[in-house]
Amino acid sequence: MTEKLAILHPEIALFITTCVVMIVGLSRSVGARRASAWITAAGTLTALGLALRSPEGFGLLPGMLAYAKAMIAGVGFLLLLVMAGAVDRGYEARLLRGETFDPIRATRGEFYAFFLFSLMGVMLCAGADDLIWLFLALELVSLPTYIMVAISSSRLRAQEAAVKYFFLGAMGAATFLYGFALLYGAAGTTSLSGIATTFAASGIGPLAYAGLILSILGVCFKIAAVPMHFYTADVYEGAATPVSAYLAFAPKTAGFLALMLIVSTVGWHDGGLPEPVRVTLWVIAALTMTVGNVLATLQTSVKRILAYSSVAHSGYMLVGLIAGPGDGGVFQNGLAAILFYLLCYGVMNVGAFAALTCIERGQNPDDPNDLETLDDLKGLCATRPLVGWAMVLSVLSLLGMPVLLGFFAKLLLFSSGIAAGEIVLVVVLGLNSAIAAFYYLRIISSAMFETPDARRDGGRLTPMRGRVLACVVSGAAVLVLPLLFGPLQRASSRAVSTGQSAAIGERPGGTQAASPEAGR
Amino acid sequence: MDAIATILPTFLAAEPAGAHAPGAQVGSGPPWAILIPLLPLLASALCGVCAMLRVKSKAPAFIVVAMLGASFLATAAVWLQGGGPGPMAGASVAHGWDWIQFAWGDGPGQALIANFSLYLDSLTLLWMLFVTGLATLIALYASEYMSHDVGQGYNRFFAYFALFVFAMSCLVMGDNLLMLFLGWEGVGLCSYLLIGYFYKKPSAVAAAKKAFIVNRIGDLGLVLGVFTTFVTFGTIEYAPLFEMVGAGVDGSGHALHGSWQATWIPIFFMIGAFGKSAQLPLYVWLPDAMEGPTPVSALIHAATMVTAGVYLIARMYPIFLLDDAHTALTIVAWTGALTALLAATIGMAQFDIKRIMAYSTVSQLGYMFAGLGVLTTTGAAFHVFTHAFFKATLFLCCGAVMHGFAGQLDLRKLSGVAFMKGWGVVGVAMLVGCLNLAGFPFTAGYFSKDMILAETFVTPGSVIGGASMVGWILLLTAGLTAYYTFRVFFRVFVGPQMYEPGEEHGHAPHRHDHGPGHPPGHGEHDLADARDQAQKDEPGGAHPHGHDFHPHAPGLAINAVLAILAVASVLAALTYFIHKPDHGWVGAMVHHSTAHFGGLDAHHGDEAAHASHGSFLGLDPHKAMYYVSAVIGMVGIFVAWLLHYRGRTGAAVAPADRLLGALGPIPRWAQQKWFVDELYDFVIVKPLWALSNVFHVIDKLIVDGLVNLAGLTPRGLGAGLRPSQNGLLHSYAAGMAGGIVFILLVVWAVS
Amino acid sequence: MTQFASPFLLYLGVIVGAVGVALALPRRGLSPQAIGALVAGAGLGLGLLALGLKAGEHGPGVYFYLFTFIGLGAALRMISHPRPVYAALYFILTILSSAGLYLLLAAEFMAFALIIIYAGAILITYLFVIMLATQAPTAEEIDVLSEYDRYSREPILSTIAGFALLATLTSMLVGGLEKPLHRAGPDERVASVVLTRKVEPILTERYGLPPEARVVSVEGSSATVVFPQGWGGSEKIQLFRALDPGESMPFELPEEAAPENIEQIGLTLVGGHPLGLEVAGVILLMAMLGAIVLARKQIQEEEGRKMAAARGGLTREGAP
Amino acid sequence: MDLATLAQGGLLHQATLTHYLFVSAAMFAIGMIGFLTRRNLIIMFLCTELMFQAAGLAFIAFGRHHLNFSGDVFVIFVLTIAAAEAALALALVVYLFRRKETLDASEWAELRG
Repeated sequence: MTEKLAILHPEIALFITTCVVMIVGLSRSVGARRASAWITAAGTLTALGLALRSPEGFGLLPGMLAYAKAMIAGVGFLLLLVMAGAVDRGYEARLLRGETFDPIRATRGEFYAFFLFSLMGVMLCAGADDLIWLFLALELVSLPTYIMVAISSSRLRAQEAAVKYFFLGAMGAATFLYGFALLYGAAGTTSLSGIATTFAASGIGPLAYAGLILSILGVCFKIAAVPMHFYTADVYEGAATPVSAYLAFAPKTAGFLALMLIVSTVGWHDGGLPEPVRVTLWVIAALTMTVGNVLATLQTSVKRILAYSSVAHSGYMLVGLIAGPGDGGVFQNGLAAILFYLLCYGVMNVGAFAALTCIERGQNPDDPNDLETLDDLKGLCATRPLVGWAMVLSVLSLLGMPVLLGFFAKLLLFSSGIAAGEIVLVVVLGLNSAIAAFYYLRIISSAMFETPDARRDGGRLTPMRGRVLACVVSGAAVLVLPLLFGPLQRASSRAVSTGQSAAIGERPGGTQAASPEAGR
Repeated sequence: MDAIATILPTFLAAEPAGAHAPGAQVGSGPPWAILIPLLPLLASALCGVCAMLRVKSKAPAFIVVAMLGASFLATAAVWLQGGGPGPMAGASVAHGWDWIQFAWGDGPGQALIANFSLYLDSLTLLWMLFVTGLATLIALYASEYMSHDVGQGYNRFFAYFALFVFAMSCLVMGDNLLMLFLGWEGVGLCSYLLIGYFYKKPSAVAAAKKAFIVNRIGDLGLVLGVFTTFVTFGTIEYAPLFEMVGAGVDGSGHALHGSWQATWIPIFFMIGAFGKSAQLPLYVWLPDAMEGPTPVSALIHAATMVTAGVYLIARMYPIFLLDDAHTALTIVAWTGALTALLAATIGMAQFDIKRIMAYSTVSQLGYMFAGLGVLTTTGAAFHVFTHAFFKATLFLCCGAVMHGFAGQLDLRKLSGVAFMKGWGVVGVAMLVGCLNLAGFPFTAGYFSKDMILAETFVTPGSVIGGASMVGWILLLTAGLTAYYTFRVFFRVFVGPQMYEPGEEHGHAPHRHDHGPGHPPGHGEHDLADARDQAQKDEPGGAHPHGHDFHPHAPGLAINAVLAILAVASVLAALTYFIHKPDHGWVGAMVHHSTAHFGGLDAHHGDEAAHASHGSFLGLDPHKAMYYVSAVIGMVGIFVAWLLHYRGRTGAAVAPADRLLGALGPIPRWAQQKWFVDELYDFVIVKPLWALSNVFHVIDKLIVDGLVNLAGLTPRGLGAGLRPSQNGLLHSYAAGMAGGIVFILLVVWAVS
Repeated sequence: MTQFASPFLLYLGVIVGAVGVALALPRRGLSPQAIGALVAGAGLGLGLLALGLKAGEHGPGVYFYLFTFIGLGAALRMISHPRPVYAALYFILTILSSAGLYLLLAAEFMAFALIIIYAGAILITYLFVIMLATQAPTAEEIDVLSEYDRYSREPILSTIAGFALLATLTSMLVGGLEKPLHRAGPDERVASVVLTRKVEPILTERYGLPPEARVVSVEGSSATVVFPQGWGGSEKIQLFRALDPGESMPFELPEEAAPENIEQIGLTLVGGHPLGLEVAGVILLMAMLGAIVLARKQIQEEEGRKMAAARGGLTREGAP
Repeated sequence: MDLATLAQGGLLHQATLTHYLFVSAAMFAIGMIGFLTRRNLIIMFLCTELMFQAAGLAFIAFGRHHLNFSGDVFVIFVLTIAAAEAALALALVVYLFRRKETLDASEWAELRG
């Protein structure tokens, strides 16, 4: 118990912050309520500091804690910059003017509390060593996001997004819960390392495969992978843009951490994953990339494009999951590639979404429209160079432009896929990267080369500096983080290195059987 | 603080690079040397933060000056620790952090290793000392020069400026070719951003685009060079690379002499260097680059970035020497000489003083390349060093004039500036700079130019074809240089006092270099009145000065920087007398680095051997050149005095003008830059355009069709899939259920 | 798969069940719901027969069949009943029969927890909300049935999807049990803790173990007893004097020492998943907060309007 | 037969286990069918609860088979989560009902494409 508490310090910090924010958010004084964003920021940064000092955890990937939690808290902080004020904009002003009290919008403290709850859930996923824990963590990630979507805007489409997200999410949750039940049935324990030991000792039967596949499919909802991707575009479009940015990172990260843990129970032995699991992931990966990209090519709404591209990116990352840790070399380590990609994706994604929130237009200053369609973006680089260029950089990086961050991230996925011998899948990945250029370049050309439509409202810079800051920081990070490629890559491969020995080393006679042959 | 203490070991942990142990003779340098590039980066980031916070003060300038100064001190500290003030013994590598390490096998050449590490030897330090030192001074200058932009582009300017220094230090200090490439592209990017700094001015944007495109051609050469190097040697890190080059073998141990790589790798690098250092035929971007703010011209387009090509060749000199026929070096020598001559002739006929300086930079870069070509890395580096100081001085003086006279740069419209009130420092600094550039005896420029000139006659024609011819061209150029330099000085700085404000005076939207609003304190001219005047002003028409315009004499920062630079330009000459056996301090620095060459160096060893290797009209070239070039320089100055000072009564009228008629159209051709731009337009752009029209048709018919088809496939697929996204919750649920069933069936079928 | 079920019968059962469910779902036009229910029941019967025939003596008892038919029948009615309230009530019936199945599986605690929490609390909330969110009956139409409740959407396709899932899932489940499962066995730690506490009074009663002594572990039929330092004994406790501290003592373990269901669950829960409990608490807190945020609208809005109206009225009246 | 086995009333044979799993799978399938066919938001959510119940039954049956109580414990957490989800879902439904005066899921189909 106490030794488990030691790995939970970041989560505890977040929870304490949550409680404080909930109480402060109820304060009668406007100033005190305004402080809740700052308190949240402080809590997130504290969690970041504590996360970096995380000791080794338990379970299958024990080395992951420091890297994963620091990444979650770091990107979470960037997201917080974008989200601060997403809900309570103008509400305070209207209240002071004596207009109608609109409780659904009076959610300053609560909104940050949901954000923190959800972030806590993502972190808990990283440390999960047990199916029960994993289940609870995944639920803790999603449940607050349902509410965040619903309250993110007072428009009907936000509520529509919430309905779709919540109900389909419940169905996804039921799916992976059933999968967990079958996994438990097959192994007789809920402990992930116990399951791995059992599988290694007595083989993996159809029951276990059914459980694995249902679990993977259920978790696919979190990462927005085919066939659980349907909600993605609608929800991202309907929710307020800052919340969409959050949805594109947090549940995805939680889902990938969960997938890594679940798939680690069967392990990547000599020939990679066991065939049924490999086939499942292969089909999902190929479909996800393709479906995400081809649907994105048709869109005119930037938010929908980014939503479908988020689907496609999940497909890319699944390649790393299929490749597995390889023989541990940084070049072949698919799991490390996923962890690195998640960080990069988080940063680039914040850049792209934050840019959309930086410019506001519309008559109502309390609930303005964000940039939404490709037409809205026209000439952004000329009219708002800072925001425009940050956006262009982020999008180029999402595209995987050489020397930008996304290139290195994708490079690792490619190399791990090739090292694992998944040539066909890597070709699919390459083709899809090419398709992705179609719509990413449309965004870029709108922002860079086209002239703004004179008849349209040019928009104004948002009064919320945090959004511009997040946008610019992400844009700069896309340029600067490649300089830290080596350390980051090493940190990510260290994060999964011990997990590999746990997953593979426990295989009976694995190394022993190999050595005499090597001797001969 | 704890968090930082944890981050640093996590991310920057200087773990021993597993795959590669640096060569035995390359020790490990002080790890804090990494601060030299990182401090400017930090400064740039802080300026970004200032931009975010919309800082409306000079804070970013002070941050940048402080950080660059610290970076300079760090450079000096590294130097002193490594055995300064003399050259460092050998090289060392300061490991920052592992950057890129890919391995696809265990054998040699099966790993791409590029760490963020610094290669510290005296060549690097020589460059870094003047890069960081000059950058600090010029940033200080810019803090005043750009003051009209405070609150607008000020933050942005200094962010780019500091970023440039970061990129330049990556270029110079990186211990591998990838870092050099990173810096190379980085300085290119910053240069592009700074040329286009006044992005609302079409000519600035066009100039930035031109620089960008021309540089890409050069970059292609560099990329090919890096790639071929990696393929040949299996590494791009300097230490093992030079070890192999020293032994004359490639990565798998085969001898390199006579191989195609020995010829082509230098040629690739040479093309890269031509692009960045504005040599024929890729020089056209540099004069246009003067659209950028003058401090940028001084730092980037005169003192530092454009010498990156010289650095690249000097750094890679061992590889250049691998080629027994010296193909690349011969081309370098000739290109340098011709560039020097051509640019000097164009410079003679220009009227825009900043452009004259730009052509002069191209011309002097030609000298440096000629020096590299005739096997005197010392001469080239020495000229880089002295040129950095005096050319920065000259540019900054021009900048001060421009700043003071509302963007006026036409030498026909200014006269006697040096004697106006408050312009004394500028005048003296300008004189020092001009004397240096003209090669007046005992100035730094005189010594460095002499060294190159002498070597052209020392180096036998059998080694570098036509080396002495190169020498004659350069001698001629030296005279022309002295002429056009003092043409500017005599017309603008001395003589009757007269001036005419530039077009920025009142033309708020058309700002040249210099923003619309003059600093407060000059509010006496009424804007409407000024615009009225501007409308009356015919471009080129001679108007008496008058109206309300008063020149705006430089302030403390500009004067201080000019004074320091002028003194430094003078003192640079003294370095020639330190370490005399190595041809001065710079020579010593170069000789203790890889640019010091082994094979052909015999004739550089002792003075006695010189005479037998080459002669200048039967004399020892080194001694003869002291007199010859001095005389040539004096003649040039005298001619300038004769034509542009003596008997001149106004700004626009000079005796030279009478002479122009006698020369026919030649001066006009020179003024039109020998129609090189038009030639490019005719030879390259027009045919390309015509060709592209042909291709356009083909493209429309075939390629477009294919591309459209390729683009249509995903769109078609997307259109097919789109109905699945019909917005209905139930359809989505059905899709999910169907997907689950489908995948279960697939797995069931497989297993 | 053939070991535990005859595939033919099983798939036949699934298909018949699918037909039955498809018929049982309400549709426009002819909707033979009762027949559908019967057919679906027949399908279920076939499926269970397919399993039961192979199970032989290992087959479940009659109560299993009873609860299964009630539970699944109620579930079918739940998804086919046009009135939401009835649907919820049928769901309660499903829950009750699930609890019956739990009882058959010797999970008494969970059975009662299920009834109390699910049927007693959650479903009642559902009923409240259904009543809250249904249009109030008007004078003309006392019995309003919403259009969207009356008819199913795409019953046939949905049924095919659902039963395809059932077929594949069942195949994998039944096939997965072909090979004997690795039997994990009880959590040794839990059993040991339970037994030490249970064995102590038994030993005291039977062998006169002094109250100062502590049983630290029980393995098979021997217990390890620890005596305090310097403990001297009377005649009655002679039996233990020969033992050194930490020594094991064989004894007969009575049947009543077996840990009870609730003890096992409690120890597994608190001993094995303490952090799960914490996280569950956090989730409940979050859910409470979320429910408040989402549901608080109406009352406060009305008050807000009143307040605004009152303020407006006051100023209007107060103004001269 | 050790005490723990006794506590659960004897071993659960695999043949018996298949029966329970079949019932659980059927319950899961019916829940899914209900989710797909019903348009009333509340009933749809009840259907997901049914799917949760199916998982719960599987947990209990497996726990009985393995003679350990992790399955039972898992069900406790499933109940907790079901309660939390239900609370949120019902609150959301109430909120939505106030906005549109209908519980029809097909009414929420503005976002598409």
